[in-house]
Amino acid sequence: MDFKLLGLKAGIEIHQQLDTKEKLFCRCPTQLRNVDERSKEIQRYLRATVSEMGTIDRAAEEEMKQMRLFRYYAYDTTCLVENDDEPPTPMNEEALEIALTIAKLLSMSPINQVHIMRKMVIDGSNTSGFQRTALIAMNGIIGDTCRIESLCLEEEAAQRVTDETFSLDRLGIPLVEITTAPCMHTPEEVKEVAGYIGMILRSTGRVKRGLGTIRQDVNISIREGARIEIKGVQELDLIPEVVSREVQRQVNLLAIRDELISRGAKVPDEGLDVTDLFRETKSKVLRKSPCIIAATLKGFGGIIGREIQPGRRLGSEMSDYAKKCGVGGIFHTDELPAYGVTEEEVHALRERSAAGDGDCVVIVSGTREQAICAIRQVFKRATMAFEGVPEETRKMLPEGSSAYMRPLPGAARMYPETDVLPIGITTEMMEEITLPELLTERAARFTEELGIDEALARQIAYSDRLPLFERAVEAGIKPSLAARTLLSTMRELSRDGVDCSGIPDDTILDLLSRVAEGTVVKEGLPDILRTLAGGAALDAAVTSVGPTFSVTDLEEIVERVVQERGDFIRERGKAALGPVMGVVMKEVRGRIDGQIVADVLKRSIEKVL
Amino acid sequence: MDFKLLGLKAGIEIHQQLDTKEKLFCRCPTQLRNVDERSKEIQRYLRATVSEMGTIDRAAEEEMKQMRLFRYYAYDTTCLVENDDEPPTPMNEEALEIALTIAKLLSMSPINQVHIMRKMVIDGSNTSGFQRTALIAMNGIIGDTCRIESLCLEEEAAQRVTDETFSLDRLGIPLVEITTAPCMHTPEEVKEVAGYIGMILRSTGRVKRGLGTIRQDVNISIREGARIEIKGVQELDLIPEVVSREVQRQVNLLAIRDELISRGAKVPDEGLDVTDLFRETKSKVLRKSPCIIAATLKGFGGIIGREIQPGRRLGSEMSDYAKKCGVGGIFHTDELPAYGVTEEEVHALRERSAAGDGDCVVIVSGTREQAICAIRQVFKRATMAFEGVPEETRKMLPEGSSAYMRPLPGAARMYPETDVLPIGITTEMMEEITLPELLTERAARFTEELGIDEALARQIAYSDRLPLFERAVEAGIKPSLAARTLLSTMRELSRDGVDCSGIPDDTILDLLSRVAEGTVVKEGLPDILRTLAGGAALDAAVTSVGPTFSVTDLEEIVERVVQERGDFIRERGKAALGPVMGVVMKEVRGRIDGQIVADVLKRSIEKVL
Amino acid sequence: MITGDLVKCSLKGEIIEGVYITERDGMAVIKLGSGYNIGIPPSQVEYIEKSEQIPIAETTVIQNQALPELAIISTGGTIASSVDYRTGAVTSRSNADEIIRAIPRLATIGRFRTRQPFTILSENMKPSMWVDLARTIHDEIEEGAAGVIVTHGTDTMAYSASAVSFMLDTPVPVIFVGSQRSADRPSSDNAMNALCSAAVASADLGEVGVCMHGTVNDDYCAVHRATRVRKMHTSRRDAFQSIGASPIATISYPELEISTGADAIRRSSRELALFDRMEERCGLLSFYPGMDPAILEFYSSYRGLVIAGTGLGHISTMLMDGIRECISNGTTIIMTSQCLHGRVCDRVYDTGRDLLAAGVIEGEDMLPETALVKLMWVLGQTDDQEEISRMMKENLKGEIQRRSAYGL
Amino acid sequence: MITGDLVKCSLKGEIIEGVYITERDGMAVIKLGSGYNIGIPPSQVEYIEKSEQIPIAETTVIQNQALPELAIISTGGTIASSVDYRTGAVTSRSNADEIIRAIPRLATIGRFRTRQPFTILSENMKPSMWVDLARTIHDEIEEGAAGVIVTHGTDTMAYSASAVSFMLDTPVPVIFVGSQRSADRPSSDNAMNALCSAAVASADLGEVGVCMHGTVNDDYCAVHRATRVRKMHTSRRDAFQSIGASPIATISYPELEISTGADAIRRSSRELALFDRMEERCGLLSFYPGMDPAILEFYSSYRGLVIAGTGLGHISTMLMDGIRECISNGTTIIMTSQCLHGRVCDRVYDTGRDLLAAGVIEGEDMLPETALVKLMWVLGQTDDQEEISRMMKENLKGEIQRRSAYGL
Repeated sequence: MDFKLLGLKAGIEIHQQLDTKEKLFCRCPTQLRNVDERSKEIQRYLRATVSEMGTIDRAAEEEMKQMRLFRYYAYDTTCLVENDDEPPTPMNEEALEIALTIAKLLSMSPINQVHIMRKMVIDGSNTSGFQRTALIAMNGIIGDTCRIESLCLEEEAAQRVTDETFSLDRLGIPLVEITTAPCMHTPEEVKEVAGYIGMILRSTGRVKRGLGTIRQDVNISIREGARIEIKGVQELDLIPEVVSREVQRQVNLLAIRDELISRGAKVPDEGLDVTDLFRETKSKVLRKSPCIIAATLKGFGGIIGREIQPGRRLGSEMSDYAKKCGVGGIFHTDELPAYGVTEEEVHALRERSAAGDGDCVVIVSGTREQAICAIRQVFKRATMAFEGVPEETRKMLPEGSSAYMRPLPGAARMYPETDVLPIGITTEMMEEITLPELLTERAARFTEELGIDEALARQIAYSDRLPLFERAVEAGIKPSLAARTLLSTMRELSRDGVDCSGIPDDTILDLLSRVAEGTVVKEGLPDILRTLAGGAALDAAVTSVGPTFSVTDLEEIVERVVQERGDFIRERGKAALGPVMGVVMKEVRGRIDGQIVADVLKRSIEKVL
Repeated sequence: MDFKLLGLKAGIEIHQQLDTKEKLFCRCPTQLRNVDERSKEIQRYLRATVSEMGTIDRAAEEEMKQMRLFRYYAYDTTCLVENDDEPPTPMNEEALEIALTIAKLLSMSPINQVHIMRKMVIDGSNTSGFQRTALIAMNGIIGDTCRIESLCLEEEAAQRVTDETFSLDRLGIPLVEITTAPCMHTPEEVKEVAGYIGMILRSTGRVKRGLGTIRQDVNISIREGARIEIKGVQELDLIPEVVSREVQRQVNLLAIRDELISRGAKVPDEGLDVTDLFRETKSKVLRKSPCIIAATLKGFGGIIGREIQPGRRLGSEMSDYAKKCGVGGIFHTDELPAYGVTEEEVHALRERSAAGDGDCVVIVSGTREQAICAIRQVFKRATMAFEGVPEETRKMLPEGSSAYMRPLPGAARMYPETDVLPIGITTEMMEEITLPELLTERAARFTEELGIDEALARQIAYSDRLPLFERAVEAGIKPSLAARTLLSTMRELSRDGVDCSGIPDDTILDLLSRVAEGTVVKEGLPDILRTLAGGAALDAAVTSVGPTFSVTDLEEIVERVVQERGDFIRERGKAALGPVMGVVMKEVRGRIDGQIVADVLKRSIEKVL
Repeated sequence: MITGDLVKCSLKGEIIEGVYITERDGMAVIKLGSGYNIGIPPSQVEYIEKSEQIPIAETTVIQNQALPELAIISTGGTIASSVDYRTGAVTSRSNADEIIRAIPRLATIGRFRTRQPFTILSENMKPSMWVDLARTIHDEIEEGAAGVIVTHGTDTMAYSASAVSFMLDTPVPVIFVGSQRSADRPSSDNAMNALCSAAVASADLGEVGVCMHGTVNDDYCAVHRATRVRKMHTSRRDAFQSIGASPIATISYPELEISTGADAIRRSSRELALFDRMEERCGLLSFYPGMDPAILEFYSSYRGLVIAGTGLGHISTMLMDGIRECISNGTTIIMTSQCLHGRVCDRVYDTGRDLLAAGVIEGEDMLPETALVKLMWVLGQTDDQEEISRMMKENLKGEIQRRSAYGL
Repeated sequence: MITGDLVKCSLKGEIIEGVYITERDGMAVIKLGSGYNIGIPPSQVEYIEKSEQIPIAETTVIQNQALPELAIISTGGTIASSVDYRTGAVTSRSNADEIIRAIPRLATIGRFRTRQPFTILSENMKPSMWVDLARTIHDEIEEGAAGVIVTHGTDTMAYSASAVSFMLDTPVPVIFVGSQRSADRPSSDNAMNALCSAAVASADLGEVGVCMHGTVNDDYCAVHRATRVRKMHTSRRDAFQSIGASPIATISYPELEISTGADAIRRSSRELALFDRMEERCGLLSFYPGMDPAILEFYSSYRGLVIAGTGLGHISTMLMDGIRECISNGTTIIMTSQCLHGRVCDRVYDTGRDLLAAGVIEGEDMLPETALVKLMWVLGQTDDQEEISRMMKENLKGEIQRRSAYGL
């Protein structure tokens, strides 16, 4: 695809959790918990509130189609603020300072007086029904052509455990949201910008690392298309695929639009109860359903079943809309007979619905209330098809396609957080911020000062273990040993399914120091790390891998081996070193440095010769 | 026995619950509850407190030998006062007024200023560890020779459910305690005085009736004997037996005293651990016991096993004392071999204990602590045997003998209740009290005014149903019908195992009114009452026994019977009345008055003749 | 510039459009198109034009005439408030249509008429307003309301409910309701509390109660007897608690099933009557160690004073002279306990006996706040010292419990 | 006649002997042989002779020198009192032998020495006595006590414990203990409370606590942090409750096994230090509707005033001028809540924001009584307004919790 020709415009929003001591609007630690550790539960309903304009935000309204009881897990590390049972504290100053640091790194202009807002979110992920967020800075620059529109400081939402159950440990962790202008024009460009911003964030050394701590949302539109926000793109490498699939989707939707218009397609006003048609069907879902409603979409024949993105059809979009009413999805004649629905039943359905050849009949099933709600949603989405691409918030599916979540939220869902006073940002505050060394600069410095090659230096600078690497170097450990252990060794172990992330930094530092002191040989590191990852203490791990092995111990073995193979050595001379070395290493591998073995063996062979 | 010769002096204490709306020191109803209705439990220890004199009351000390955790059942009709978690209210004025009425009936002098005292009781029956009691009046007269010493107003103790568990419903119900001087000299006299006081109490119409609401304690001593208080004599008729058995006990104990002295008997200082002797015994109790201690009581041979009262030996007394330490009782050689202890074991025991022929060896078993405590208690009681009769509080056993409870309490256990202010009793208060008609006077009045014979009148006047009888008479029901129903009919039903006590007064009154109105015949009363006792409603009970039966109904039956037996009647003439009456009655018994049947039948026969 | 004006402002050269909201701490607050508010120096803001006024779309409200008529009396508070999404300003919904539009399910419970005697923050409530409120409620009942709902700020709701309870003999439920979390938030307790209060206002009850969340969950509301309820938490939804008593009813949510306690007073048990005199010159004094006895001089001209003493109802003997002085000046003094739970008993210790001797009246197990309200009311009814004492010691509206139940 | 004289009195002609006890309300109180007291007109009482004085039999008390040395500081209260069984007068046991004789099991826990700085009813406690008490405790710890037990009347025990907590940095447990039911009754909680307090005084703890029954059962005692505890019932054994916090320890009874909370401060965590200046001119004012603003004039000369406001920390706007006046006169004003539970937050409503603007300091989740004691102490430490404000907002001795845990 020629993205420039299609008029691709893409922007990204990056959400990055900050590594503060306390949460953004309470004093709880920013610590994630295992749900088994929960100490209490609370249960609440949420209801959209009507704005002064007499309207309910369309995103909120969408979530309200069912009255849902949300359940929240509370911990001894959460408090009444997460429970929405106590007013928030003033905004965490540490978080604000980190946000301002990032803003400064991005050359943004801070807002003189920061106002904390409530963004209405009633999907249950916020006990209050809103997320607190504040615009901190605007107008940053990235690269030559791209602009950062805004940097907001927000509270993280609660983690969803199951459908209606959330865990309160994550709620309230500070988050910066960095939004770029739609200034990218190719999928690759999007990935680059995202990577660069990520590097900036990690350069502060004060952001959370690890799974789920950074999330990218991508905004995409093409000419004649519409702005689509795709949420939850966690891996940088997937970004280009997501972008190009969305472009593809918009292109296809625009084609469908044109075709519908040219066909004179029509969306009906009402559905038709066809429950009786499926009394005896082999489709379990339909047979058990208290109510089945059908509707004929004139001129939609073949279009609803048309693929618009790998694995996604126009029908999938309609299905997503219908699901908001609590139904499982929709059936339509573009895909029937199937799922236990027979040819005869389809025929009866088409007949009853007075559907012509170019028409498509959609059916929905559930309680009467659900079915009516669902068919209306189908009509709504079908109507939108005449417009082309509806503005939507979508969620990324595993392979890079996306599904509908809710309409793009409007400004109506944003109103002031009256419980928190505004904060003035002064020029002095900004001036006092010392900027951290960027990771790119740091990588260059590693190459220069520590003599590590560029690729490894970059890896180290970007790695989660960077602080540990710097501590190790400071403690006098050879940079190459530290870098290799923290990167290659651990990555290799990880490929073997050994997760070293749980090993405390202090333990690793201690282990590396022992290698430096010679009490542990570096060849033993993989096995020791493997044991540590299994939960062992350092001393135990070191011992289990093999007793410490002195040069004297080695000399004994070498002497024995050399004596046993005296003839061979005398026969081969110095060339015997290689083969004999293999024999010795078989016994001592992982317990002593190979270089030492070579030295000792060499001397021993020389004595024999 | 010649009680006068033996110098019998007896007095009684009568404890009578008052029928007040609220309790004596709180505002809970004086309502007994089923333990299943309990709503809460509380658990407490009690400890004897040391008086200013540095002594613990001996009765309290006795109860303290074990640290016991008491459990109390609380109800929605009890409160924090019963829980000993709130100070008492001022004394219930209604209860005081009843007490003063009784005092006035007994010609007693009221105390000018009544002081509420705390009587220490740590057997668990009072949550506070004391019973609140106040001396209200002194010096009354009963009959010609007997004096009432005192009238106290007390709170009832909690009811014991099991050993250490008590029910708080009864705690705090007001109680009058009337104590006579020891002015009775024969067992019969004691019964008479008790009966008379009971009559006085019931004359007020404001005392509780029914099981456990009145309790007699009897004080008995003979010359050279000692004052013994026997608690819990509930039936008046048992009093003479209790008194004479106690006299017998004291006579026998005095004889034992003389014999011990003449034998030069001796109580040892210490016991001997003989646990090893019973390692293999067939006595389960002993074999399982962690510690067995024996002691030789020199010169006690044959005496410990001697009967001092039907079913009671000196050994029983020792056993009662020992049980205070938590052991099950004692064994002694006067009764061994027995209970699985063999001849050989007894021999070994006597040998080990160096017991001579005239000696008795006592053994106790339990934990070491219990056994030491128990053997000391045995020594204590054995030493008392040299003094004759120890002053004791005893409890009555079912047949009239008694068992040791605790020493007679001293004055040390009485100290002021500082939470309740003293109450002044003025002359005006006494004058304002209108005395109720005595039951004896009332019986006489019933005979005179209502024409009921003396025996029945007395029965009615003393009966629990007296208030109902008076209401019935007032409602115009024939006194003889009311009296017969409430006494004879119900007593006969009671013999058949039908308990009418649960039938509400109003129901009975309604039933009697129906008899008076003729809609129910008095012959139907037993069956109707039986049905009512089973829980039926009145209308249902009346219907179930038989439909209401009019004279017209009767006349039809009579006519039929007379026609059928026309020949017989004509043959016999008027003498046929009796046999034919029998035939009719078979059909209508219990449904219509026999007199009416006779009248109708007579007329019908006359017509035939 | 006024609220709503379209403006443009420059931020480091970049021009941004927005809506002018207000000025705060010297900054102009502008709402951007994204919905965010920012505060920037007024000098950087430039007026463009008036904003378009979008008329508020209001759905028509139809009330079901078959349902019981309930009166909603609003006095302010967050329960029926709504927020201006642009300015954050909170306004009060006070007419029936507005309330039903906010909480549509109300229309399935009753038909509503509304009154608004005043609108205040509840911390500004005064005894004279209690009188106005009681009269308004009385009028509504007289005019046939099957139940009355009083929306009230939670801060002093218990005081007001208690005052109405003394002033008014009611045959119908009079239910005070508030919310602890503002009505503008999706998690507000206002809808559930309002629905439960409407349900109970049409139920078989005949007394004054406070209806609020029973737990922190949206599972049921509790109706507390007005004279036994106290706000026991600054912010939790279940802040209102019956002290030393059980709630008189609970209402499950969302089912709205009512379960009434055994000692609840039923509908039509009492004849409607109003006794609306309150003596305002009454005070409440919480004793603490080191309290200056001179404070009593301040109250010596008062007609009544409730003391929240320590423990069973004690104060320092240093205050005894002042107490005697007050009483001899005609001040009625009631002793309650700052423990809140349990009963005052001044017969146990000397200090207490001295207080009784001085003429202090034991407040039994009355809450100090309830005792204050009751004293104002009693002193409004009679001048006779014996009658005052008798009435203060007697249980009039559930404020005194003769027995201290265990387990509450 | 004096107490103890043998007398005879005539009751309607009958002559009765007894012991003269005292005179009460014009009557002579006589103890009869049966133990009953009666009151009769003095004219009917005739002196016979002096009673024999029976010397008090005292068992010798031997203390186990191997056990930790614990100091018992008695200040009065019912915990260590004994009653004169004749007169009913209550006297205080204050020396170690007397205490051990009353509760023998104490001797198995520690060896004891005793101090008695004063003996008062706790309602008569004054800040100056807190200072004496803190000094006495300090001296005992300095002289090597492994733990200190302070016996105290329950009425103001929480205030005193809180005051000592601020004045004293202690490396050892300082345990306040009292009893709710008088020591003369077999059911008294004194023995269990005393045993538990001795057990915890020798345990691994290094702060000031209050040790009382944890429930109404004799099953365990709870040790509450001095600054978070409040007497919440007039008479129940478990009257003392930690508010918004868990107890720092529990002690099972009769086993005396100690279980310590995670956030308890351990022995030797702090160096012994005493800061014994308290500013007495501080007051505590509980707001109520209709409160006369003139009351603030009384406090305007005070150095500090704690207000127990409504809800999140509000008072009527009528009082705002008075508040501003006080503050401009140099009075430090702390806002707490009469709700007792939960945190003050004056940023949510206008009233609160006005208070903050006037210079009122939010008391976070401090109990009003603790805030008063803390304010007295803080004003005793510094005159600097910023420092005062900082110290009042900072958690010094557990009086402020930065987080409001759910479930307490």
